[in-house]
Amino acid sequence: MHLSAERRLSVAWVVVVTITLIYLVIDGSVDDSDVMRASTVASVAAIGLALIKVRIVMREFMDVRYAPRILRTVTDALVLTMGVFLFGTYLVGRAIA
Amino acid sequence: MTQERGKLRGAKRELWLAWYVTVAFYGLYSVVFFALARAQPPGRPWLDPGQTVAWFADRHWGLLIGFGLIFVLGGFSAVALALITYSIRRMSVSPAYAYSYLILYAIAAIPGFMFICVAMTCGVMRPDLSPVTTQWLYDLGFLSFVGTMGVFLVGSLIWMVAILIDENGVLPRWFGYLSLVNALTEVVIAPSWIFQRGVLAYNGAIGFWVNVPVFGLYTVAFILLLRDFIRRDDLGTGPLPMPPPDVWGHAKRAVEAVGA
Amino acid sequence: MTAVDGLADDAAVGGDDAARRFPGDPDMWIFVVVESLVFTSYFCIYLYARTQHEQAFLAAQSALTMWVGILETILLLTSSWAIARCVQCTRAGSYAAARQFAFVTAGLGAAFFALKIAEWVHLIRDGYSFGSSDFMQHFFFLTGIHAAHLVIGFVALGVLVYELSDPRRRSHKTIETCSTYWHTVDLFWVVIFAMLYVVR
Amino acid sequence: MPPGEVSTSRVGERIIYWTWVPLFAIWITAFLLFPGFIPPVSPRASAAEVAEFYRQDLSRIRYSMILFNWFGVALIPILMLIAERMRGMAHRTPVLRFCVIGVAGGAPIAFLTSTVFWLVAAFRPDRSPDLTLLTNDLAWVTFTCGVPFLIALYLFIALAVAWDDQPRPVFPRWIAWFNVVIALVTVPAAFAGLAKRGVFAWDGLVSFWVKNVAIAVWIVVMAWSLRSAMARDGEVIEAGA
Repeated sequence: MHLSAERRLSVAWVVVVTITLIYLVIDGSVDDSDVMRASTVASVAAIGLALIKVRIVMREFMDVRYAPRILRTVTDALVLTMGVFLFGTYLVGRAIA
Repeated sequence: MTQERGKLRGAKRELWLAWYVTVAFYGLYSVVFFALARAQPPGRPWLDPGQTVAWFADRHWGLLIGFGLIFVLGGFSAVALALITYSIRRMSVSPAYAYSYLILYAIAAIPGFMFICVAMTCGVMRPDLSPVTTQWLYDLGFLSFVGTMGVFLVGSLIWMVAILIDENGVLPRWFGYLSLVNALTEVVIAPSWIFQRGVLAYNGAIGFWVNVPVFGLYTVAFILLLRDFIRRDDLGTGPLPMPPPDVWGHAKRAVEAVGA
Repeated sequence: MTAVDGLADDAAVGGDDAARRFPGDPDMWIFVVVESLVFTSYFCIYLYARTQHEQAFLAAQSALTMWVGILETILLLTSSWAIARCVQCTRAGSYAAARQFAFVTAGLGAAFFALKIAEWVHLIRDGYSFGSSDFMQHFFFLTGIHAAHLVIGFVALGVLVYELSDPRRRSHKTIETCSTYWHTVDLFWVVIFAMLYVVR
Repeated sequence: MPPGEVSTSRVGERIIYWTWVPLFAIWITAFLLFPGFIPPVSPRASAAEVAEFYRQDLSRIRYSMILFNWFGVALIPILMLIAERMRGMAHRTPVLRFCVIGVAGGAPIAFLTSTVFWLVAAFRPDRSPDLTLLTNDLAWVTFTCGVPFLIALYLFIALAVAWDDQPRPVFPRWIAWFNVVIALVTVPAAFAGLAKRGVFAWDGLVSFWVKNVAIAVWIVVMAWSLRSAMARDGEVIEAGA
């Protein structure tokens, strides 16, 4: 299927907004009524979804998709680096807490 | 042609001297603050008055000799400044940018490093001051040193705009954007005026351990770029004969080399 | 102007890397990468602090309202979409439409900012402030430094509209660079939102 | 321009130039007027003694420091005359001139800061002696050790003169060596914090008398050589016109 650039942008928007709304589901599923509870699953999911959105924004909104290979590699490496550091800090922090 | 180039090299002695003095100055500054005076990484902002007295006593000679050296050589901070001012004058922008930069940093030297040297010299000279007063000197020293923010904020932005609108190719545009990163660290340091502990305090994980490496990276970058600029400069007024180092060009070639 | 001043479509270029080009000023991406790493370090420091004081962070975090964060995120994501449309219209030569999308972007950004300020005021009225807890310190710091980036984003939008306004200017490169900056502000918010509102 | 007439630019420079004479007189007067200079207040004095100092001769302390506060920074226009002469030097870049401009403000303003501390100490002589001692220390350390801009200024001028490679240099060659000597004798003052007694203490022979006499000698010598440098510039301009 070949989408026009304009259409493709709108689809990307729908996807990132939908991911944002998933946060409401995560939020609702973790807590007991009003009391907030710690949850590794919720935290890891939150960070993961954020990074997926970051990549979509870069690829689709920022036109990295059409950019030379070097920029695609660098931005993907950036998202990967962010992921490694964020998950790493969170998991190591929990392990030694 | 070779002869011409040789002549130019001799003609650049002022620039090269300024560059080497800049390197020596930043080196000396780091040695004094980190090794001799041990005033960096900064002391803990939450020390009680008695502990600040002990802090001064612990560093007695280091502070006096280290800051004595700064009192002798601190004025050479103007050399880096002069070189940067020259680089901005070499751009196709209004001289107002160059002179703004020069004046901002020239006057900033007083609160930026004179205050800490004076306050800490006084603190060391009078171990029998009331501890509360010693703590006041400790606060004045560190807060003035860390908290002279506006100069680096506005100065970085002035330099950034000059680089981004310059058409002579004096400095690469990526360094202009890096100046924005540096300017934003001066926003990040503002909470160190508010918090005596925590990540945002002037010795905190963000206030010091993120900010100072960013500033260090920025400083190393501009020192290397100034060297490259001096090499390329033809001491003329128009565009430089060669473009500034293109970061993506290098990266691209590197990637292609790996791919081949 | 030629129609293919803009970016080549995937199908059109295929594997030919040379036919591809950077969106905007290639050097702008240095800012994106370095500033992202700086933000990553802020996030790591925050995440580590919260794992060490989990209960205190959770207690303080409960003062935030989830739907406000969601709404703010959607506002910024939509502003990103609008400025991407602005760039597409610029490439297509529809400058009037591009300008309209730029104003939509500015409006959505302003709405985000207004909501953010209202949220701050609300929290401060309820007794939460920069110094009230470790979590709030991180919250006000991260949202504050993001707001500083947003304010610079309005400057970038100003440059963009200035370029679009005059037929003698209209540098596509400058317009794309400004849009890249705006998207970066959006990117940082996407992660900040997950960090402050969702992470448990 | 008709022959014999002088441009406003040169008239303006002459006005600035001749300010050095009244300024020098004012500086000497203020120096003699301040009771804390002859003899200098000792770093060994106790808080009570220092507090007592600010209770006596209060008027002389205040008026001498007001004079210094007013006219100390008047050195800046004269330094700018030197910076302007540097345009005529055989340099390829303005870097050395920017160096001089970069420290020309710092040198007098460091001194201005110390007059502020002295005036604060004198503002409430009945303040707790500890605070008066602290303010007095801040004034003296700023005044004595606050020489980095002066030292750099001397050396920048020295280098600029030494590198002025032309048959008729703007300043005579020996001015370079003179500035190096002045810089060297000023260096010990920077370390005044190390000694509370002896020649290196802030009231000592080296840190106080040598450094301050050096400043006075420097002003007289530079003013004298500036005069011929300005005359030379005038000839060059007229020859070029």
